[in-house]
Amino acid sequence: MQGESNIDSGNRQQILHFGNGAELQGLDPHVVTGIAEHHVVQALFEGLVMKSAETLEVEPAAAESWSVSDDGKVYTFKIRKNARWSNGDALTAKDFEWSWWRALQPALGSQYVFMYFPIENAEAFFKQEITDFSKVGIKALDDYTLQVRLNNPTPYFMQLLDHYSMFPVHRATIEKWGKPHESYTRWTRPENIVTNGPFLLESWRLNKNLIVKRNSDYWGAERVRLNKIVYYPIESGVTEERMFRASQLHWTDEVAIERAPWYRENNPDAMRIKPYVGTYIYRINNKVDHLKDVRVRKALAMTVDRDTLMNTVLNNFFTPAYAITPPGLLGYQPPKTFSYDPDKARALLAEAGYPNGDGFPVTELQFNTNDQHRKIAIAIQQMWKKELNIDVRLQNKDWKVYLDDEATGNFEISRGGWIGDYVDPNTFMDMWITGSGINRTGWGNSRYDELVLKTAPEAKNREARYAAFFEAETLMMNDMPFIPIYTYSSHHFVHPSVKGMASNVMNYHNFRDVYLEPEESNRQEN
Amino acid sequence: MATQTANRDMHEKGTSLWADAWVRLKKNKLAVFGLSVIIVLIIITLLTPLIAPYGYEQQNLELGATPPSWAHWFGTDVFGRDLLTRVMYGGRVSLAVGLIATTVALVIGVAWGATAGYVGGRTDAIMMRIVDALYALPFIIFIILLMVVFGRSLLLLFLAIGAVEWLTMARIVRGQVLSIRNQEYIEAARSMGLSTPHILSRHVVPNALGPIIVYATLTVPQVMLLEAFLSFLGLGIQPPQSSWGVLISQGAEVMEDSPWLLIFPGLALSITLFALNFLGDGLRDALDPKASKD
Amino acid sequence: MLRYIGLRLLQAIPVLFAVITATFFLIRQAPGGPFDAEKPVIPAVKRALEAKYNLDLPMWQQYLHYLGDLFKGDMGPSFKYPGWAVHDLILSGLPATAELALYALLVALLIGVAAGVSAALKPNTARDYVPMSLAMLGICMPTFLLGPLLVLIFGFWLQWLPISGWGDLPGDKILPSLTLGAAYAAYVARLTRGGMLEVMSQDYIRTARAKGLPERVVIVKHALRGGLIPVVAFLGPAFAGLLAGSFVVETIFQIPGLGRFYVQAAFNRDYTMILGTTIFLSTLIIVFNLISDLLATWMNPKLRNQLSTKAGGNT
Amino acid sequence: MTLLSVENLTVKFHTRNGVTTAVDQVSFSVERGEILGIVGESGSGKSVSCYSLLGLVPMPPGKIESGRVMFDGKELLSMSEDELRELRGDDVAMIFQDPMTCLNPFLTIGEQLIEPLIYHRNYTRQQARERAIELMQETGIQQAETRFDAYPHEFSGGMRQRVMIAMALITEPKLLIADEPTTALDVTIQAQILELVAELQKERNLGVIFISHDLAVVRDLADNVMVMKEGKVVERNATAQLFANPTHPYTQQLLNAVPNGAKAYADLSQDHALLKVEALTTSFLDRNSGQRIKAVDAVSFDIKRNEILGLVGESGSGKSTIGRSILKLVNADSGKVIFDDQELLALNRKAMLPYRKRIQMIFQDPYASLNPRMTVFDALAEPMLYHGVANKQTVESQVLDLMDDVGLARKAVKKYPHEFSGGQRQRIAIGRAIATKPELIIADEPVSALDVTIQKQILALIFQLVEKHNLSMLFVSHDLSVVRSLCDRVMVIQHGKLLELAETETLWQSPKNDYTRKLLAAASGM
Repeated sequence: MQGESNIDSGNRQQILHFGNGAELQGLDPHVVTGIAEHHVVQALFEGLVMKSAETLEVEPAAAESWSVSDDGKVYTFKIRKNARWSNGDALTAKDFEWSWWRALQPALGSQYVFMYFPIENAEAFFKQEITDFSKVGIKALDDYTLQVRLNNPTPYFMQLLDHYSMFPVHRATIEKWGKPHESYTRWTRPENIVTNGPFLLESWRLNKNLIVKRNSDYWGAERVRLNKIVYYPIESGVTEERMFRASQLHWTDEVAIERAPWYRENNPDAMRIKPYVGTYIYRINNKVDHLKDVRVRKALAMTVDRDTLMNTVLNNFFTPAYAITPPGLLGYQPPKTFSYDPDKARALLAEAGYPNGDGFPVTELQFNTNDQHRKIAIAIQQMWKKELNIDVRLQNKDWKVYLDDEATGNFEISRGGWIGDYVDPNTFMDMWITGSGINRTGWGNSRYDELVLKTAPEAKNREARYAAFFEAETLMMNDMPFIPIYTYSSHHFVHPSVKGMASNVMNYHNFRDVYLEPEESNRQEN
Repeated sequence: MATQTANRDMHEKGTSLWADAWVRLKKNKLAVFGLSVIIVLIIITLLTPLIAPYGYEQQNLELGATPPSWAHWFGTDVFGRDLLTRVMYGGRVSLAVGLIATTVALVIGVAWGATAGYVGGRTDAIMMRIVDALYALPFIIFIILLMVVFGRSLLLLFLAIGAVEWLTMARIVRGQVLSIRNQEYIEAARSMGLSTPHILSRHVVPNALGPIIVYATLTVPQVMLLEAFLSFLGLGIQPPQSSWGVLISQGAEVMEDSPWLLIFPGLALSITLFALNFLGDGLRDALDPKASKD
Repeated sequence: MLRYIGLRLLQAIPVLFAVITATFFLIRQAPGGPFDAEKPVIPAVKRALEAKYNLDLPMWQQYLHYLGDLFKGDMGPSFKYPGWAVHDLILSGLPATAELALYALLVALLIGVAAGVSAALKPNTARDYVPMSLAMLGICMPTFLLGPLLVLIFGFWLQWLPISGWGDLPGDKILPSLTLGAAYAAYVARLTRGGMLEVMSQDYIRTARAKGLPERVVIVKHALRGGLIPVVAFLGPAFAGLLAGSFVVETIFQIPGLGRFYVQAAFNRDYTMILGTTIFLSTLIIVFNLISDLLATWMNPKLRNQLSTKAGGNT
Repeated sequence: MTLLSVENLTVKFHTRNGVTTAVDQVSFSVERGEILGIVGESGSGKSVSCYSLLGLVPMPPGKIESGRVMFDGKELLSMSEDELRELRGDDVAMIFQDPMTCLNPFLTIGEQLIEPLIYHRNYTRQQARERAIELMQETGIQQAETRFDAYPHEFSGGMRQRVMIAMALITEPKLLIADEPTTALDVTIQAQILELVAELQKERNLGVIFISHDLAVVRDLADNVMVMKEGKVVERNATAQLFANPTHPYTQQLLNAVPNGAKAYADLSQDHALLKVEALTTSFLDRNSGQRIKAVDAVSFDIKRNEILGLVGESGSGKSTIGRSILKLVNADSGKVIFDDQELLALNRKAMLPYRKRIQMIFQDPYASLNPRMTVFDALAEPMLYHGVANKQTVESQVLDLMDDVGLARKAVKKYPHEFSGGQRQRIAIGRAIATKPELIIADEPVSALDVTIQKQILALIFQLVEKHNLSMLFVSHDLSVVRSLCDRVMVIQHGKLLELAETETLWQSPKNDYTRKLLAAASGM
């Protein structure tokens, strides 16, 4: 009764069955947030540029070429003449101008609007400090030329353009179904939507699947080899693994960590684990009395036996982290200011007034409800107990409660994680600015602020910039406002027939380059 | 009050339904078996800190999850913790939650359902509509609010579970009472001028006990599993402590890789459940003076 | 009959109103709002979003707005899925969930009644103890355990049935229906056993036997109808419970149903979605309780004509 | 050939509490056209000796230990269950005591009537229907065509018994076993049913076994009578001989138990009335029509001290409602109930409490009016303690005194109601009623559910207690002979209206009302 599997039929017809994690919030590129949405939106829409999945370097997309002024502040894009909307309309620079105007409408409430803020006056326009859009550095010089002026030379600006919040949207369609700033209109329904990407929306059945099909009118259509992609919103990693095992999925959104030993033994090729641009940390509330002392914080950080943790409970999914930035982000290497050293930790704790943990208050470690967070917390709780003889009480919380407690400083130690928005150390550094909304530890350092906010942006070259970041990060890790635990990884089950799904630290996939090759032909090549 | 002294007085005479039920219960082998199992389990869990082979939080990360062995009769979990120990400690939580929360549900549900069913009319309609409305409220939000308002004590866990489970109990009791209230002996009690609470407690509820007890024994395992869900939400117990419900739900996730992590806690729960069921059926029969005579 | 239904529906209005009001204010007391995320939304955006959804107004105004919209049949947009209106989401998930609940109910009835009757005919024998013990296990076996277990056995070991999906492959509705229906089958079995035991001791069963009817006729025609009345009374709450409880099964088997919205809305603080699903579900509870009461009353000829005038309510 | 002959039948019940012999070496026979009366108290084995022949006694626990039973030339005891089933409802038919519970409430009368024809005679439904309607008419059911599709609850008790008879006769059986077919019926209906049975028996030359506890009933009907006690046959004779010359003391006891004669009227006219009821009206909502039906319609009467006032009427006449209205167990619409110069209907619960102590009630069904989960001690002590008649110190001795009063063994005080016989239970109920030392007792058919010998004992007890405690009593009954032997005055009620109220003998000798005459005729006809 089980019939032909999705893999078999998919390989025959070049249909990719893709585990996509969550159900999509929607398809409006300016409104949605999240990774699942990203996977679909980037198949349907296309920005000025895209990235190479191999190198993460920028490649031409809707813009066939661009030039940058000498001061690095003015970008001029040439839109390709054969770029089309799915209804046949030509894609022009005006579309980008209008789309970006729309994204900056405060009433739209685009959560990634800050991606625009490097653009001249974009932030002021968004905050309605100015109302004249012509003062914003976005201008269609003619139908095929788009000029963008920036506040500062921003080395990672081209990386931002690939983000879906900067994709163009089709004005006539949006205006047909509502006002530009209305976020829940019917324009994104399969029967209404107009897109410009390599794939077209075929159907969307909530909680079941979303299907896109090859867009034969796409300018680069000859490069696209998949006929369809079927996205499955599967929240449970266990369900996903079962579907993968039953040959229903080519690709899963994640690997349930418990299954790793079995696959390592029986089917090691199916599992793909790669570093990912994110860091798992324990935030420490620097305002709590007994945690104010940097020696205490260091002692805690030094008694986390990261190697053992990775090797046992975490099944070697991740790599230990000793700083906030992941290693090797476009050439940046973070400092390593400490290592696992229980003896030194005990000494530090004693110095701080808690010899052998005596008198150390019971400290609460909170994490949001999740099996993996729980496991890590249980292991670390015991490490601290064993090495420092201090008592830590674990408390899991509902996600929103956890966020609320963290935001209001109602915590002592709190699990945290940060995924970079773009490929640059800055995305990890600017969050620790004094009083930043994401900092939440109460830690602040004016020298750090200066290095990140002034020295680095104004640096003349990459070396100087990275040097500023390195100094800032060293400074921060000496204060240990949080405990770095590990660098994230992306982990997927992948069927061997899937080709062109390159791995990179952004876990970025370019579906244009993906194709399926059944195993028979595979074997012959080998 | 006269009523209270009357009640106490009759208990002292040893002629109470419960005293007789006890005598009858002792003659029912299955029920005695069930009761013994429960008592043994309670004793084991009480003595756990003294007799457990390991500490419940004691880890051996390098060992990891291993199948049952001489050193670890029930095997170990991913942290290398001894499962036997954890099942024993888990029983403390589960048994306490199961029995106490069920009692809470029992008390509220019986009082509410009996009153609604006995008084009838508009009172009944209003009381049961309130039950309907409570059924409909979003449970997760309710639990989260409880935590925010009252903190996260174990006591709250009992109350929260009891507060949820009483609804069904109230409906069952009401259904029973509806048929009992038309019996002639209730009319006889009314003709004597007995007060409503007195009639409820002495005449109505004792005669509705059969289904109540059966439902209560069914509630206990549900409560134990509900505790796991509440712990998952953050109310309830926190790691490294555990309960049978939590162990089972975690064991279910690894049933293919480490089946023993599911089987042993599952067995513990099942044994308790069957013992309770035997005890419940026995108690039902014992509380029905007629049943023991056929 | 109509008058009775009308009265019951009239009673439902204050209940629904109370549920809406209580839910509306309760969910806003829960910590965290719909737009809180690990990466905080920049304040201006948050203000804009709040203004857009009226969250910047005083609570009572929000409440009046909501009631006003609701009166017009608009449950508002979902906060979590801004591309959709709440009623769109509910309607999209309803068919699968309703179908699943219906099949689960059938499973519960088929297995439960058969087991219950079998047990009641030979009380206190193996034919009683075995199905009733299984029923006990069924009641306490959580779906999150039973579902994967069935998948393992029938999907991977025996390879008889698909392990996921809904209406994609032949037979893919069997395992989810079994999983969801199992616990209810157990309840039905116990209720049937109790009801049948009660009926089998009635005088009219003796009459039927005295007439020399075959035992099969005595059971099916004479006993079952009365014996099933407690089961019928249970069906209403059960169906509502199945609808509300389908979340886990939908997740395990990847079914495009409503359950996921119901549970996740609470975690997401998706206010409108919580309210929408709550209203929807409580309406279902009321309607199905009513149907099951009507059915139970109708099944009993003695009560059947009461339906025309009876004013009080059974729940 | 003898239709049915039973020789040395012994039936035992094997229960957890040991073995009881229900039928002990019983022999009897029935010829075609003969009516055999079997008389005995409940539990005497008269029903079991018939049921066990046909496999209608559940086995286990029942077991036929020995005996030989020939029916129509066939040995019954060696028959298989299927062969017995073929016999039942075909050659042997049965009528049971309570037509209220013996018809399936879920099936129409017609459906139940035709079943024997369909299963034994392979009639089509249409044929069966025609035959059933014929027989319904024959048994005196009006409008048989339309009543065919009615449900049992739509029939009165008498009509249901006619249905039962029609159902039994539909296959033209050779033997009819009638188990107390008239006991649950009103006196006027009883006479009609007996007449019908006699008529049909003659017409069809049926063999009939007529089981009854009431000798009077059997007297006019049976050809031969067999008296049973404790599973044994104590006496067997032709009816006329048995009544003329009972040899066994038990038979004599049975014959004496039938109340006859009247109580001498004590002139109490000078006494002040203890209870005065004025224009009492009570109505109920009829669920079928939605209208209020007057169950009690402007009834006025009084009861003097030490007087027993009889209240006679058929079921449904409103006689029970009068008693319940006085005690406010149902709410009266209008009228007055004046007890010892105090109007009761207007009193609230608290003010009523002292009067509840002074007025008590005895109910009809001793099986239903005692809480099955209360011991005798609790049942008797409860009103005493509640009304302060006794306190904890004295309650035990007072309860034991009460046990003496009502003629129960002191050691039985810790038993539960189900451990007593019906008569003993009624003693408990009477004990409970006099426990508070009341002045007025409302006795609602206190002996009508009891066997005739027990009836006599209970009546004697009531009389004795009335004398000893100077009680007044409202004695509700449908049994005229009982009323005559006990009451000082009698009132007759029909459809809620008071028809006649007179001193007992006056009423008997010169009834003024037609209905009263009819009642008297029906009673003496038996």
